[in-house]
Amino acid sequence: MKIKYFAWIKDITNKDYEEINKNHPKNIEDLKKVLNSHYPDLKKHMNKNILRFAVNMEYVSTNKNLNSSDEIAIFPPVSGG
Amino acid sequence: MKIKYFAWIKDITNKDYEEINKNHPKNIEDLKKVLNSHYPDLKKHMNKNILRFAVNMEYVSTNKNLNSSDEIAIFPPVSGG
Amino acid sequence: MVKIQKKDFDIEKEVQLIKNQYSNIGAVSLFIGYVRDFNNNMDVNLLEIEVYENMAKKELSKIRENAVRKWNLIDCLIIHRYGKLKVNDKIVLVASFSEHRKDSFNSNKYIMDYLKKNVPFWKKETYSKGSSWVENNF
Amino acid sequence: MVKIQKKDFDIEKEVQLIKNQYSNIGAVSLFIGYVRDFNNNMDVNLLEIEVYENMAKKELSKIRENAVRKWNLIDCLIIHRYGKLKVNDKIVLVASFSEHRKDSFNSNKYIMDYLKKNVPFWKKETYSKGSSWVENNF
Repeated sequence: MKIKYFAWIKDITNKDYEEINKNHPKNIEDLKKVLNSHYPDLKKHMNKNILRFAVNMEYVSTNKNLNSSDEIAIFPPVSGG
Repeated sequence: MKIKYFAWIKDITNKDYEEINKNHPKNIEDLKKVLNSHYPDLKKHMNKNILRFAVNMEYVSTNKNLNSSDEIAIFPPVSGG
Repeated sequence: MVKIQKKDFDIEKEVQLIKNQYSNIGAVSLFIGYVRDFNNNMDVNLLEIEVYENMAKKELSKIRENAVRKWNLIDCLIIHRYGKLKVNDKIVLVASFSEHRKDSFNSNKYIMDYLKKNVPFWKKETYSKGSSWVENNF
Repeated sequence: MVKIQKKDFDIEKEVQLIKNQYSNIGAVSLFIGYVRDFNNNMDVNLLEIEVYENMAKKELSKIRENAVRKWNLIDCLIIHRYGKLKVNDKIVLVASFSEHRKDSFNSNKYIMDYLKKNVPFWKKETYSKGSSWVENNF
């Protein structure tokens, strides 16, 4: 499972992406817990519900189940255009 | 007084413009009568109320009084853009 | 600026001429009208545009100033061609320059709507057989 | 077509590339976004745009197809730049090609609104002192 970070999320995780290959989170809520525990500075943003999640480049807003081959992305509100 | 014709009005009057220097029409309604009498083919369009009048390059919709120095224009609905 | 001209124009150059003057422009909305090959189910070969030039300039300047004031535009450019045009030729450009996109969008639509109804230009289309003066549809 | 690129683009050339393919295009609406010198009351020196490229391409293609279907567009082009940009640089181009202007106008606005909310690009502004990630205002 590949997890990608963008914009100021990257400033918190200090990496663009990481791979979790064993005991990967089973769904989005699981993933949030794992991230909150690895990156305590992320927790306050996670709680404010402003972060966006994408699985295989599609937005997810429900607690979607995750597979080992998934590419997950976590990012702040977009600001293009 | 200068009277300008545009688009298919010109096809009816057979001229771009003309000058009326003596006994010029006193107002727009007068002018319409003069034109109807000079150009009988114009009458049916005049009666349908589709023509537009401008005096000194400003649209007029009321029976404005006319002066000898005025530039009057008569034209069909515009179709630019 | 308002330009009534026979010759073609380059969109990039016209926009840059104005954009270069203001670093606070964040949004530019453009409309470009072209001569289409078909109109009223007729195969168009040639389009002739007639203009009452002094009045067109006056009307376009008025609507430009109204739009600039109403949407607080940084600048606004209107170009309208006249004379003989071919299929695919540009006819008109309206460019609205503002800080944010909402103002450029809304002013652009407003100007085109007004232009189509009130600015004294007339189109005459020539087909394989005959020709006719165009009536604008809204 | 959807293009995500570092390099600048020429508006005239991009429009002509598509316009040349279709003689039934009568109306082209364009939106171009630029880097402004001031934002959030701060003097911007540099703008860095980050992109999640594959997802951005997917999202832009999706919105492009929706717009083409919804307004029966003849074609539609979206270009978005990323990387380091300076004040006055172009950021984004949306071009809607249709027979009549109503469709090009409405689709253009729709695409920009969606893009600003959903397509994964992020802006980071550098000022004379420090820098910050931008939040879009609507």
